[in-house]
Amino acid sequence: MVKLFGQRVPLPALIGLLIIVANLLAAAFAPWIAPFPEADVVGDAWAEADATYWLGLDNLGRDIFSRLLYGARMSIGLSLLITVLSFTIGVIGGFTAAIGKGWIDAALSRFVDLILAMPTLIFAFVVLSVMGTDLAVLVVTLACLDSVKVFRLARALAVNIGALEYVEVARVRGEGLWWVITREILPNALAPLIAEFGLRFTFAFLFVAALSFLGLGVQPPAADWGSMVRDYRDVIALDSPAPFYPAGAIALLTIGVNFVVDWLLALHARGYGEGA
Amino acid sequence: MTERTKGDLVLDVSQLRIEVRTDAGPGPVLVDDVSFTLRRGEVLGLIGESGAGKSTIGLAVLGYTRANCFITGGSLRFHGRDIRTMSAAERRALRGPGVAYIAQSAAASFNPAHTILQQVCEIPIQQGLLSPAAARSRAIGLFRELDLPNPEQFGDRYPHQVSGGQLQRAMAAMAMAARPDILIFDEPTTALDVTTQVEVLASFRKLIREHGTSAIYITHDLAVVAQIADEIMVLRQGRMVEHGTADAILHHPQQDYTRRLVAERFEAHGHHAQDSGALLELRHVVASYASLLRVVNDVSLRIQRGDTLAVVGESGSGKSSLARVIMGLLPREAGDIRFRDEMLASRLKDRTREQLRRVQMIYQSPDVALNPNQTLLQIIGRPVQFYFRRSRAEVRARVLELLAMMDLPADYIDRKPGALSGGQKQRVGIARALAAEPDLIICDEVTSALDQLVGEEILKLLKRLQEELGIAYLFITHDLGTVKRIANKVAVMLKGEMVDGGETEAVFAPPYHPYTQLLLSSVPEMRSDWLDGVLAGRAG
Amino acid sequence: ATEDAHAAETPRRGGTMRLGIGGGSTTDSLDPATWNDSVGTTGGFAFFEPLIETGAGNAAQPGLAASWEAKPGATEWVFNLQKGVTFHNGKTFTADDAVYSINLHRGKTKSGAAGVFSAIMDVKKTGDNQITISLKAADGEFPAVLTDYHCRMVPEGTTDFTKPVGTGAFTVAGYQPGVRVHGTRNPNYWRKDRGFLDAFDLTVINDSTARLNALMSGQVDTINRVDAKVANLIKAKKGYELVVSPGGWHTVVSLMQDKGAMFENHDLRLAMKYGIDREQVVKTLMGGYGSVGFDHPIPRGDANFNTALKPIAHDPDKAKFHLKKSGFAGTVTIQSSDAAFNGAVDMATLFQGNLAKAGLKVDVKKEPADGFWSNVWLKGACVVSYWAGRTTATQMLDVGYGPGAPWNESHYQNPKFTALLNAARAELDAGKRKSILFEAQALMSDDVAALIPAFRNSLDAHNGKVGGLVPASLSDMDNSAITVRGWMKA
Amino acid sequence: MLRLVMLRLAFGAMTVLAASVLIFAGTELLPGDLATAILQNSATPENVAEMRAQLGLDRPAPVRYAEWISHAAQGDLGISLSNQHPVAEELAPRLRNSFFLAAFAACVSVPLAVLLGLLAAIYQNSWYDRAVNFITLLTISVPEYLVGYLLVKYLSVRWGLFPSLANVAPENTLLERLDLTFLPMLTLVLVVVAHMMRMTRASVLNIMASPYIEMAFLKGLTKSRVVVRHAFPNALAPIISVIALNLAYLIVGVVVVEAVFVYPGLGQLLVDAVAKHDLPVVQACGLIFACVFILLNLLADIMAILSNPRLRRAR
Ligand SMILES: Nc1ncnc2c1ncn2[C@@H]1O[C@H](COP(=O)(O)OP(=O)(O)OP(=O)(O)O)[C@@H](O)[C@H]1O
Ligand SMILES: Nc1ncnc2c1ncn2[C@@H]1O[C@H](COP(=O)(O)OP(=O)(O)OP(=O)(O)O)[C@@H](O)[C@H]1O
Ligand SMILES: [Mg+2]
Ligand SMILES: [Mg+2]
Repeated sequence: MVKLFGQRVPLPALIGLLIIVANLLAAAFAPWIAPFPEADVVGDAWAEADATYWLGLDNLGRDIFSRLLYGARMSIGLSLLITVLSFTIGVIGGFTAAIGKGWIDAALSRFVDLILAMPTLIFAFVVLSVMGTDLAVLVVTLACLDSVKVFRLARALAVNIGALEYVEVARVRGEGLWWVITREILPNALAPLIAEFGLRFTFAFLFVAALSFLGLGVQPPAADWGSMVRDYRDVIALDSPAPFYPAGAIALLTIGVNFVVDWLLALHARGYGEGA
Repeated sequence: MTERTKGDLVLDVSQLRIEVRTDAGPGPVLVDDVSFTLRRGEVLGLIGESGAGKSTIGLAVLGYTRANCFITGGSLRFHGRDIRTMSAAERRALRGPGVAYIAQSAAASFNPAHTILQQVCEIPIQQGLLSPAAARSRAIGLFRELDLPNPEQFGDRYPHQVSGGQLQRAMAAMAMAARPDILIFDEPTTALDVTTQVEVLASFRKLIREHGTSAIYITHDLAVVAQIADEIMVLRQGRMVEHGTADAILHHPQQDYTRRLVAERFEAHGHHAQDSGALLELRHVVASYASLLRVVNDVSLRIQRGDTLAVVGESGSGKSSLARVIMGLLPREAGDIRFRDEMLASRLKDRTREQLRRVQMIYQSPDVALNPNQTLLQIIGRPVQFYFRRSRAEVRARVLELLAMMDLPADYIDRKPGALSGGQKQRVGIARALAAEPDLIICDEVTSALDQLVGEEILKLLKRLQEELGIAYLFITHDLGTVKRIANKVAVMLKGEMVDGGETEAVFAPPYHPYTQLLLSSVPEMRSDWLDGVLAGRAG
Repeated sequence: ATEDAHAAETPRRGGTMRLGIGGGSTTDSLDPATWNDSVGTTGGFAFFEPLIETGAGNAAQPGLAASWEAKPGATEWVFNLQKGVTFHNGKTFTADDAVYSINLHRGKTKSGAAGVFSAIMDVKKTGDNQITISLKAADGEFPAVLTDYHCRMVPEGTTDFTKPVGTGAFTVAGYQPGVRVHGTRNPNYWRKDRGFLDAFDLTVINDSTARLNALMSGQVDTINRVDAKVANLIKAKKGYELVVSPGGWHTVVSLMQDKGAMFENHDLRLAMKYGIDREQVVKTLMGGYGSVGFDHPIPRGDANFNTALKPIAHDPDKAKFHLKKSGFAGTVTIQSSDAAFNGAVDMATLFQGNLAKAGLKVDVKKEPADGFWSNVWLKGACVVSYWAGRTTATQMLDVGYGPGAPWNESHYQNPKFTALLNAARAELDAGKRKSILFEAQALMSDDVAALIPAFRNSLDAHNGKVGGLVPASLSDMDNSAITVRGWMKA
Repeated sequence: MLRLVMLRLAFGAMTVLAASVLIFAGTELLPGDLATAILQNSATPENVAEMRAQLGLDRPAPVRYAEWISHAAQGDLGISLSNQHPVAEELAPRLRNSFFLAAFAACVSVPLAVLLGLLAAIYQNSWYDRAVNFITLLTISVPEYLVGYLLVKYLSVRWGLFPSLANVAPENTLLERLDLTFLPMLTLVLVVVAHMMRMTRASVLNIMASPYIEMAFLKGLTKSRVVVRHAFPNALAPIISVIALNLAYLIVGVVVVEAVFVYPGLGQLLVDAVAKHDLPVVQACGLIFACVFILLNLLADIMAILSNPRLRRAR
């Protein structure tokens, strides 16, 4: 039985953790692990897998395995960046709305409703068409779009927790807003926020992949899993396994993250488990 | 179903043992070596402190255990058949027609999505006992028996549309719908206020007597069980302490624990403060929530140093709201509040830090009043640091001092609230209030979430602190017994207004204010004929 | 599956041909002036006809103009029109219609032909069935200009193209822009040697994988723009045929040659010419279905192609030498977009790798598809684009590299080249023109401010039921005339 | 309750208005202006100025906005720049197609997702539960176009069961339409079922911890009855909102699936219009999308209100 921080870790969560760690390692050490540089043409296009090219070569004759490793770096890094940014914006906004109440809450909530009323993919599509597909633009756009969803969760959590008496105690003591948010509310909202973080992270992943399909994703020659799937899709008809490597990588990481999230959610839910 | 003659053995529980087992391995033993029998028409009272395993036993009789709990020993024979060996289908058939359950909180136990009638008729219809029409007419009959208003239409309402007391009775109707042999009452009146409790209790007793049903009545209030039970079993930490007839337990308790339980009820201690000038004074205070009804209407009162002012009244009468007005959480619309001869601002944020420090509050539910993510050092130390700007070491020393004052071990300082019992948590709440070195502490139902003995300990502690530190209390409660024992002044509230008030002796001595009298007469007394007396008195 | 076998077959009348064509948009319309891609032409050619057609080897062939001749000096051309041809609405085709139709593409117009037609000074009716066109400058190959795919004959006064009327083999039975073009036989069609089908049903399929899938699952009979990656698969598959048309379609990297711009430096241009690997482009991007370019836009199939010219071999050392000589130390940014063509970004990426070996630092900037043609092309210093072939070599050189030509991407300017171009344009003798053009090609190969790395073949595919789909010299689908010239086998 | 619903409706209308402002402002930001977009190659400064005047672009933006929105309210969405068709005519058939596909996918996916979710909740932690969880995770974690291509490869190209092109035409019968749109429908179902199913399961399980569920078990009811009758109705609110979200996605978010199956829906129109700077079309699409989104959210809210007796019937 494996334990982590004094908690017993169920098998799926363990698998999930292993997947995540493996991916993070791959992303961190891609330049050292990868047998070839990510953009170098090392042979014929669509060469089959062999001892040197473990997964074969891609549409330009670049090593698929190496690109997969570099892709981990780009995809994970990008999604992480998007998610971290969207959480920063969303949580600060949500907490401010919940605690500020009154017109701040009303204004922020209505604005968020408005953004939520816009189809995300279309919105991103138009914005990126206008602003260009610079990585920074991509990250900021997606993070902003994502942050409205985080805002809703954060606000709901803060409203619930804010109604609890220990928060009232702090307010009655005369504590400032910053203390109330960082010391009383945030630590208690962390578990659901982390779970949400996992989910949003995987959505960011798929979202970047969908944008890549429309030609607005990551710029070449950088590799990211989403655009790799797109670049390799034509050879599905040829029974080539190439598109399944990046697609599999996306699926694996998504599943890994979800396993861990499920476990975190279960941990969090335990407190409410006892009935009547 | 067997023929209904009084005296048949309906349930025979012997050497019951229930344990917790999780994936991580075996857990604590919840119930150990408990045996009792139940005959037709007999009522067994199960009594014990919170966590004693009362509910666990009651549920086991239904063949039900909560998640991770398992019956690991003994037998439960219902008409001779062991519930433990029944198949899942047999067990389902047992629930409803065999054994039925009435839970503590009807509000939580009724499904908000269906009407009451749908839920009452569900058992007989689903078990295939009655046609929908027959089930409906039986339900209406039960509503009538239980004195519910408009029995014909009552069932068409949703749970949120009826009052708590009515809902509790509706649950009894639901349990009775399939004419069970055994009814399990799991603290069915604890959530009700005293005046309602009397009526509900009377309905239950009538029901049991008229239908000749056997019952297990779970409670932690001896006075309640005295009105209804033939036999009483006292439990502690999953084990039986004492078992005997109601009279024997009430009047000749054998075990020390039982004796203490019984004794608490009769104890009373008064207290007088010397007049030393007003600490807090309210004059014609008015407040309401968001322009809805006035929850505090023209309340005036006065607290002196060393006073304990008890605010009593039924649920929803505005007691907590009054406390919030004093704290500044609910801004007042009119009236003055003076504290140490200074005017207190209406809003929290307009008060000085010093004013905030001098009035502290202790809450009803220690579970939500303590941040589960902070250690006791942080919880108790924060006011010290915040109000007095002490160094880290000084804060720690002060926290240790306070822990000692609360009779809490010093090594608890790094624990989080999750690792404490309810009573201990409440002590931490008190320590946190004391850390600010206040003049006045507002206690909002500080004992009602605790069981009797633990609550008593807390009261004693508060009293001791008052003697040592001269703090004044504003003590909110709906338990008149407590009031008599600890308060020297009383304010009686009804619908936001103060209807009666003054020195405790004066208020609780004739001539009574009519509402005060109603409250007083509703407090159960440890006489098995008390309920009859009250009902007779009210009828007359 | 040999391509020439089809020519021998006799066409059969009847049947419906289902086409899956890439290169359409929801913003398309049936107004010939707006056509800009394969769907517009493949659909439109079924309804409207030109005065002059492009035949095999880019030769000008009679269409609605039965014959023509140049007045001496080649600044005036006379065209004699077919007699007795009627429009779909029953009106007879006359010189008035021809004049009106040509003028639709002149002056203030959105027509894609406006550029080439700007050479026209005047169009006059010189008989019921004769028109005379006068030019601003002599042009020995003017009939080729009239083969421009935008220039279709419509009844005089036509302004509304939602209910199109032409003389073509089909009448419109359904039209949804970007979705579907549906035509049924025109019973009064004047030509007997074509128009075999009862109907055709064209579906717009822009996604290459979806297009292939539609052919494979039998939902369409023929598709254009087969992806080179899967071309061999189709070739090998029983019941399917691949049609390879070496044409004039070629890739370009423009190197802006403005005064003071970095590419004014001839050595830097040379460094890039030698530094890129053209073979690799043909092999990896075109799956071998193409040929290397010589940095001039004349395709191998053209009669005026300079056969003596040697290919520019990939030579990193030579590139390094020229780079050093140029003294250039900065970074070249190649702007590219898949809006240019599928694989444009990949090509830039390949060059990035190639040139790194020669010591030249290159950034690839992927431009958004939206606005690429309006904001990047013709504006950026180093932009990837493409050119479709033109009917004549002179015309090609003129539009792409002529001094002052609006689409001269790299602002190429060389007095020697300008002189050669002017001479070729005015020349009526084919032999002399050829030798002038040879010289122009050789000059470009060394000097032009553009890389023309490769020519791509267009690849069409069809199932066994389609007849008459032959390799064409200009564009895919038998120069977009498949509905008119093809047929369905029994 | 009526008050609540009216309030929601009023708020919905306000959101539509606010969204229209956002859309108008957004399209104003697109690079290049209408005049240059129309003139394309022949855009000289004089031409542009003349065209701007002709189009009324020289008037202030608020005036143009007011005109646009009041026309739109009467169903006049302007004229497409690229082919001069009225935008409304252009949109109508595509909107119908988008709705058809969305409705088809919803009819299959909503009951399926709810059923799978309920079963997963009933057999919590069983093999069935785990398998369904895993499979749905897999379907959401694979890019939707890959799902589409794989379905085409096997169900269409290899086994010839369904057409790979969903090129519906107005003359198709309902049956033909169902056949043509089967694969895109299946792709969409695979994409959205997972989300809805997981939400159903999670909210039902969340409710399963309530005291009234324990009570229901103590009444001797079977697990399936407890889940379906007692837990499900109370879990409806979050499920409905997830369904609404997914329905909205089905209508407005399927550009990629449209491309794969060549389906003439709204998404493709918008993408093309943005590429061609056909601003009237872009604005009209944006407005319609926003309306659909807001309407669905509104419906979800109202249904949630109706499904909750506490809100439906005051005390
Ligand atoms: N599902 C469970 N898993 C583990 N322990 C449990 C579970 N349910 C109850 N317990 C523990 O079993 C003990 C007995 O619980 P039980 O509910 O029977 O007490 P009780 O006497 O009814 O108390 P109360 O008066 O508070 O209702 C308690 O310590 C409780 O924490
Ligand atoms: N935040 C609030 N907003 C609106 N009404 C409220 C709010 N809090 C309490 N009320 C209402 O104000 C009235 C008085 O409530 P209060 O909590 O003061 O009663 P109480 O005497 O403390 O009752 P209990 O004994 O149940 O604690 C009740 O009718 C209650 O429903
Ligand atoms: Mg209990
Ligand atoms: Mg209260």
